[in-house]
Amino acid sequence: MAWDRNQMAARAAHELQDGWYVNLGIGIPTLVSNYIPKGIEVTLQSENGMLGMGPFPTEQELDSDLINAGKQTITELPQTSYFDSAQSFGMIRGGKIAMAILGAMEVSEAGDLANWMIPGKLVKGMGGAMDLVAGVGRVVVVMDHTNKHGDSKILKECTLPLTGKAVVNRIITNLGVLDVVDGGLKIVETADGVTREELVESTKATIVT
Amino acid sequence: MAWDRNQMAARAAHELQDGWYVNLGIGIPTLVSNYIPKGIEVTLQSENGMLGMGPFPTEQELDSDLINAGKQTITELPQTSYFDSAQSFGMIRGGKIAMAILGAMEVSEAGDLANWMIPGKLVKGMGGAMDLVAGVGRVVVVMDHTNKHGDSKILKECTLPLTGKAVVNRIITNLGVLDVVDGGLKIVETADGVTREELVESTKATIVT
Amino acid sequence: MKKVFNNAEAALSGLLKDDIFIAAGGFGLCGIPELLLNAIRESKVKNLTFASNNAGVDDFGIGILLQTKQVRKMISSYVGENAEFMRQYLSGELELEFNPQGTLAERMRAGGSGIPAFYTKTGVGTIIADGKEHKDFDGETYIMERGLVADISIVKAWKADETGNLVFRKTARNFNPPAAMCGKVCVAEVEEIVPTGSLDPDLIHLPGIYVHRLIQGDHEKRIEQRTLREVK
Amino acid sequence: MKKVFNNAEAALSGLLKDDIFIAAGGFGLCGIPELLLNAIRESKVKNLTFASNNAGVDDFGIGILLQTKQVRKMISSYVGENAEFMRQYLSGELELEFNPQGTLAERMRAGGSGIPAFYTKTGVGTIIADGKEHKDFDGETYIMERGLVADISIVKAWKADETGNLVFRKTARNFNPPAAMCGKVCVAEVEEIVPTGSLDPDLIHLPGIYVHRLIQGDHEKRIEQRTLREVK
Repeated sequence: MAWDRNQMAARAAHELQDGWYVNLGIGIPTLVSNYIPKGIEVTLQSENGMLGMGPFPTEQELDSDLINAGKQTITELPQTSYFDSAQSFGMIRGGKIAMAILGAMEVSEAGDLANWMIPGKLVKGMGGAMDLVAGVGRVVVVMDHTNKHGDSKILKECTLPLTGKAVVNRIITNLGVLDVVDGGLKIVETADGVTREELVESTKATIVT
Repeated sequence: MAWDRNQMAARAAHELQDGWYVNLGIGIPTLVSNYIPKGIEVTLQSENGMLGMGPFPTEQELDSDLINAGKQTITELPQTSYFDSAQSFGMIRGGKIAMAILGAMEVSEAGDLANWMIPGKLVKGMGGAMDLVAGVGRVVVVMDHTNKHGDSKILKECTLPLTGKAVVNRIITNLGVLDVVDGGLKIVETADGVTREELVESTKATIVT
Repeated sequence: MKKVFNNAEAALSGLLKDDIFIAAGGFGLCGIPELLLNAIRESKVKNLTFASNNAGVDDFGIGILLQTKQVRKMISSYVGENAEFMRQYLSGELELEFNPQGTLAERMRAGGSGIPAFYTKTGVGTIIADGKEHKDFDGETYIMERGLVADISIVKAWKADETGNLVFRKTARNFNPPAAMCGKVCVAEVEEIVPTGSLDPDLIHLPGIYVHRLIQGDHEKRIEQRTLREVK
Repeated sequence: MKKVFNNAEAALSGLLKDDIFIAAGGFGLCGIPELLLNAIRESKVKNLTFASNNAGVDDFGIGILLQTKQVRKMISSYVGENAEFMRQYLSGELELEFNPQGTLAERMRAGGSGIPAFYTKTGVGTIIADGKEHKDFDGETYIMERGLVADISIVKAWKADETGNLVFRKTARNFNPPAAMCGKVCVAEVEEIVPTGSLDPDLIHLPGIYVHRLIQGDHEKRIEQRTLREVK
């Protein structure tokens, strides 16, 4: 037992606060928008140059001039505004975005994040991820706790090239929720049916209490 | 005999080239817009945030949201665009403005310009002048050759705090036109009824031939 | 999260304290946040530092805060047209930091955009460069200028929607967008608040993310130099 | 001074040479200058350096210049979705300089705005910071990034007037304004050129001063990821 992708997204959605401007990464973070709690207004930024990102379009709404940072076709909302990429990253670096929810390949106990490159294997680029983790108010990582080989993606130190150093505030995985604190990681909660011991066992990093 | 204000402005207007974006300072430079040669299209920038500055308004056209950098009410033209001050000075520093025509208190033979401050007497501020002289493609000064005491405003070295160092390309005065070149100033032409000797006599700077 | 407040006093509530640093939009008397300036005067907070291109005139704009001696320091490019300013400055009551106009605008834009410093050619070789770091790039000398981050910024726009998206009118845009960007909290006053969805998303000058509080009100919009052309 | 040209080839005439540095607007396949890229392919100039957020796909966008091996170096933030790119990069035929997306946009904006360098927190502690100047401001470490100035920039807008004032549409704006700013000469392609005076001066995204040459033409505007929602 553990959380599935949608449960992880739903848990991540509880990080949101009313009035916040938020950037959601590709993958599980995108699903977070399906679980925004009632009564809470959150505006989604798409770093290619849009605030107020709406859902995917219908066939009729499809517009080649309207895509998100994952290059998917999307729609606009009543509060939407468009701007250029320099302005977009100005607001990101300037700390105007309250939170980014991102995927990761590895996170270290110091909050280092690696999510853009596997040397010799995967060379796609960092896109806007380095700017986001450096600039936004709070960085929450949502990812599977282990990779396909069953190894912990939470480590004492990252082995892959970093996206940012000491940038992650909270990690939400299929096994639970951990905060980056002085000296290591602190368990905030465990997923349904996951014990504290199982979570500690699966985490190759210092857990502090 | 010498040029009057309008003749100086008319002479300065011959500096303009077709397609240029130009910034005109306060005073005689403002008059230049009355003498733009036929067949030449010039777009005037107002550094508070406008390209395509039109003439003063009629009573009916008067608009408190539409002023120039001298805070005078003005009008717009068909090609006008508005933008914020950061953008406005971005285009100035970025060299997009072909020429600025400015007034001066003093100009040195090295092209140093002083036009913003008399210590202890006049403390109004540089406004956009320092950005203009640092950024635009070409700086032309239009001014009376001498001050009210009859002293040359063209000097070996400026005595007043500088607006910019080695920034002036050409000086147009009531007595003639001088270029800043290696080693000093070169006489380009003399005003109607002014001899070369009179011009040299009135200029307290090195004249090279 | 409601951004719309009833009046300037309400919009500023909890934000004003002695000694704070305020960035203000406007150029001359054009596009200045007149309602918020009035409320700051009424609040009687003092020792304020203002980053604003100008200081208004004696009885309008920031000038009204000079009359009451609420301002300790101005960061401006041009302070002519204000006799009281000159008197306080020359008597040493008021501190003044001259910034070239473009440097001031860029410092605001930078501070709001996570850029702590940038290089510019503006002011090299002048007293503005004194004490600033010099650096050569491609054979030319530049000076380093710092980004500005204000405790609050106060700006004036033409229209807003309820989410704080702003639209400006003509040259009243001027310093308002960069000033808005550099405030930790930005309060905007507008002539009209329109329902969310009624502004074209392609034509918003400043996205609502920069605007935290918002009021609508009547503006005097005084003209500093009424210059007319003759009609023949 | 006529800015409007008949077609992409005419608009680029005299500007294209081997080894030049070109800044291109667009994000993914959205808002890319497709007509000008086609004309560059036809011109057969080679050894080009491109600053562009992406490299297109194999047969659209900058990808078409990779097929013909006209590109020597890319400055980009993300080059996934392009197999030929990856092949040339891994075989050493193509040089690649990764820039974080915001750093790339700001480098273009800075280069076009007379700012030779600025500081950013983006990339501190990563391989992006290797060899770059580090500097502390207020207790935080930043790295210095340089402004970019391109020999030419090529951009795509929605509408233009005859003086080069540009209006973009939705997220097709993206890198186009900063790319336009940083070119010594900027060539723009648009879907429609309208008479001067028919655009609202308050609603121009990029003033014509940044645009030197202009063409109108039909655009494919290919969609990279057609993502639809189910309608119940």
